[in-house]
Amino acid sequence: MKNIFGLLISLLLGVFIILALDSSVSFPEFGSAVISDRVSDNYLDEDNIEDVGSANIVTAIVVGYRGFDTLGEVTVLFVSALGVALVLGSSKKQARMDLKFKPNFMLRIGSKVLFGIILMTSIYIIFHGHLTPGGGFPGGAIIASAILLMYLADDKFRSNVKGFKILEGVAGSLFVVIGLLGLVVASYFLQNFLPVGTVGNLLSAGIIPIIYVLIGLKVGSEISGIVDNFLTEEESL
Amino acid sequence: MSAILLVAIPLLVAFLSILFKKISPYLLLGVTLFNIVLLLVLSDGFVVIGGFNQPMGINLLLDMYSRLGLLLINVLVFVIAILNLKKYEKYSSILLIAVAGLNGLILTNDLFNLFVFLEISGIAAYLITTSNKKPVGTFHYLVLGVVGSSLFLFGVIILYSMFGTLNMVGMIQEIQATNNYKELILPFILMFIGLGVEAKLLPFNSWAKGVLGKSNTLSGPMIAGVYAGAMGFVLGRLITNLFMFEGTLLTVVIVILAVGIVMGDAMAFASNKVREILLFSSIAQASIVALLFVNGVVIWAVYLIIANALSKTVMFLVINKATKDVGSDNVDKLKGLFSNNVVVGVAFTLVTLSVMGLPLLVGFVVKLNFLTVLAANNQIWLIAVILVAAIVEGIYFVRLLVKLWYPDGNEIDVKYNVSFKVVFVIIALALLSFGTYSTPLKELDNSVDTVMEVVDNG
Amino acid sequence: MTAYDIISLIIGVLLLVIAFLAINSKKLIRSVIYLSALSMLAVVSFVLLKAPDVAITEAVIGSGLVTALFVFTLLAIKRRETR
Amino acid sequence: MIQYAAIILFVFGLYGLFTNKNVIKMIVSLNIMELGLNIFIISIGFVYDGIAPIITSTSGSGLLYVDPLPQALVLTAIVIGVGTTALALAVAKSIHNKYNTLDLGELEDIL
Repeated sequence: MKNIFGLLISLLLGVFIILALDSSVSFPEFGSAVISDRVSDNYLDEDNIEDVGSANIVTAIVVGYRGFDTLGEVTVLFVSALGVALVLGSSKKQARMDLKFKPNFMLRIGSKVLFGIILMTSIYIIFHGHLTPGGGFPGGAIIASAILLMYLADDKFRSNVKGFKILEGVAGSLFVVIGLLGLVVASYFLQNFLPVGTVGNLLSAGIIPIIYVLIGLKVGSEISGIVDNFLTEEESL
Repeated sequence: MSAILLVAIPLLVAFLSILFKKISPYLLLGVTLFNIVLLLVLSDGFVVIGGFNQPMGINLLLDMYSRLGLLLINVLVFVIAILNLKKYEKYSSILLIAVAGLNGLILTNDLFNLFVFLEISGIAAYLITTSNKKPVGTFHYLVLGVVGSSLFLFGVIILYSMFGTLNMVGMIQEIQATNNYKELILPFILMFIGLGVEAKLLPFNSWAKGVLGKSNTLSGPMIAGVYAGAMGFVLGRLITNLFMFEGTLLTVVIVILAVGIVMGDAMAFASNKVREILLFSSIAQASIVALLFVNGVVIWAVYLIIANALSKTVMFLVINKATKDVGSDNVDKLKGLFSNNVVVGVAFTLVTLSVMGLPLLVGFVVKLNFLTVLAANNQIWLIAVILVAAIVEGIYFVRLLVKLWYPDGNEIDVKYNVSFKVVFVIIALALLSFGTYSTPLKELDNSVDTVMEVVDNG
Repeated sequence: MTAYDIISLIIGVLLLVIAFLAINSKKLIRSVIYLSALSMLAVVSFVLLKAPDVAITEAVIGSGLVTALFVFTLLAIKRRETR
Repeated sequence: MIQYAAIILFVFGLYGLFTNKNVIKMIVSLNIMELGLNIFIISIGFVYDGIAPIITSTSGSGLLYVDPLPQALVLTAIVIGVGTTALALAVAKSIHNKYNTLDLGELEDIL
């Protein structure tokens, strides 16, 4: 009874929001947004695309125009990885959680082959982030899923957690350092101080691919660290 | 030198601090000191990031208003970090992130960037509360915090789709050009509720009991002092510049806030646990701050935020230390706490009297001035609510002080370090001198509304 | 009504139905699986809305890794309960 | 159509959050809410007959693109969502470690 009541109330709230948005003159109807009235018109402007040098405009925004947001977002992931380790891990030594199944030979070898292929895919996705859909975030997450595969296929597998920590710290620091270099070499934080090259080439867009590689490494190591934390527990148990 | 360093340096050091765990507490102290020095030398103005001018890129704004907020945050974090240097080493990286997040929150001039910093400082806050070892309280806080920031993002996105920009200055200009108030009710109320979660306003402040009611010397002052101060500044910026509460909406918001004041003080009156008294009192104070901003009394609201953040930091530090040593925060168990610790007792009493608003202390000056302004605005029933709340507040604080001073047969043994005592005395003296010497803040009066000036002059 | 509208109508209805199931199913693991399916449907809607970057990210993170984290949590909890 | 579904999805998330007492279900509801919000954000940038905002060699000038900014914002929002979900799950695990239950309703009696 309480359930249905809550459902009705929430549906009412939803309908209220929809009606309020529909009756609003300024709020564009679905599918008929006028991009030329928005900031995004500048991002789609051809001169600006030449200036930034990234063929994928979403990447241009994520790493270029709004790179500061991305720094913040990497920080969110960093602090939550730190937090997961703080909440789950204690001072005692950690061991693998017993998954109650023994992987056979085929599974172990096969997953190692797959691991290589997945890792290659992720590298491709990261390096082409400024040309095609993809980039640092999905690429980093794919790295993490490759590590996850290793964890699932082998019940003794423990990745080098310490290495992840170092990678995470170094990649994050390099991101900020590149931003500070922009402040020193050019005049603004996170400014592109490298030549942009031709739009559409692999080596183009200045610092965007470099930052995306760092983001990929950082996201990959952080999520792998989180996965490790969830799959281990205190040895004494 | 650019204001971006206030965010970039703490982030850089935080990333490095997981590589050098041993020295991370000292890194934290160094960074906050660096920020304080930087704040004293930086010049006002917009800071462009990435070389993209508004509206394309993100920019930050440093003015008198944000400078005050930043100074408050960095000084308080420095103090809290010194006092917890040995005990909560593990939390240094998280405190560094919290500093970066709160600095960015106050500096930023971009609404989506504000959301990102809200999340950063929010997650840091959830982690700080894990030091309480009360996972249920942390979980409540986390869930409500995520709901709040989602509602805030919802509002921001609706505004973006209406006006096509995320920059605050640009947004205000567009809103003034359109001048259609009715359409803005939904996004504004969503954003206001979203920020209200962190700022402990009704209706989503139920997390405060689980978090602050079980707090320790790290989480109590951080959440009730630093975070409350920072959220007050952010809320003030948005309320005075962006939100246009008019007509019915204004009435609704004022009623909600007034109910928040009354509820907070009533709950504090009914409680017999010291920490709960303090937290309910800070809920009431947060509502008063928001109420002042809604009524356009910016200067005294700023004054009140600073006084509150300072006094709540001292109060939570004193009480949480005592609670830890005694093992209970029941008022009767803590009877006679100050009979052996006279210095701490005097400082605590001064701070409490300042919150109550007795003459000679900063609370009195603030209260007198904002009541005068409200009277000039003909807000009679609002004055009545605040006065009644103040009387209730006076009663429960005096009752608390009397119990804490007179042992009445209760023997307790709580030792405060010299560093604790020094901090308490300095803050109490600061509150005293603020109360008697208020000229520097008179100058502030002119320089608070930089955003509005920029909006008008382009 | 174009084909596009019909597809988006179907996706929209499916989103709501699965969300309702995820919220109201009795077993926790089912709830998690429904969430994963919901995430996959969101990927489809992102593609429909011409957002390939977001679709890739959501496919990897939303329906892959987050589901894995949920399942690991449930596994650990179940192991504690059987002991 | 998808826009309406997204708003209702957001509200469903809120509904699940306030009617469920189970910690895991609450986190699932949070995720549903965030999904709804993400779809809503993308939908406000959608234009009928628009194409994805990627410049290719075949694309000339005068093409209609969808709004790229909301997509960039959602990329950020998704990653933030993972962070909070992971943290929430870790806290849920520690709740279970401490009280041997996931039901907040049962916990109210203990606390």
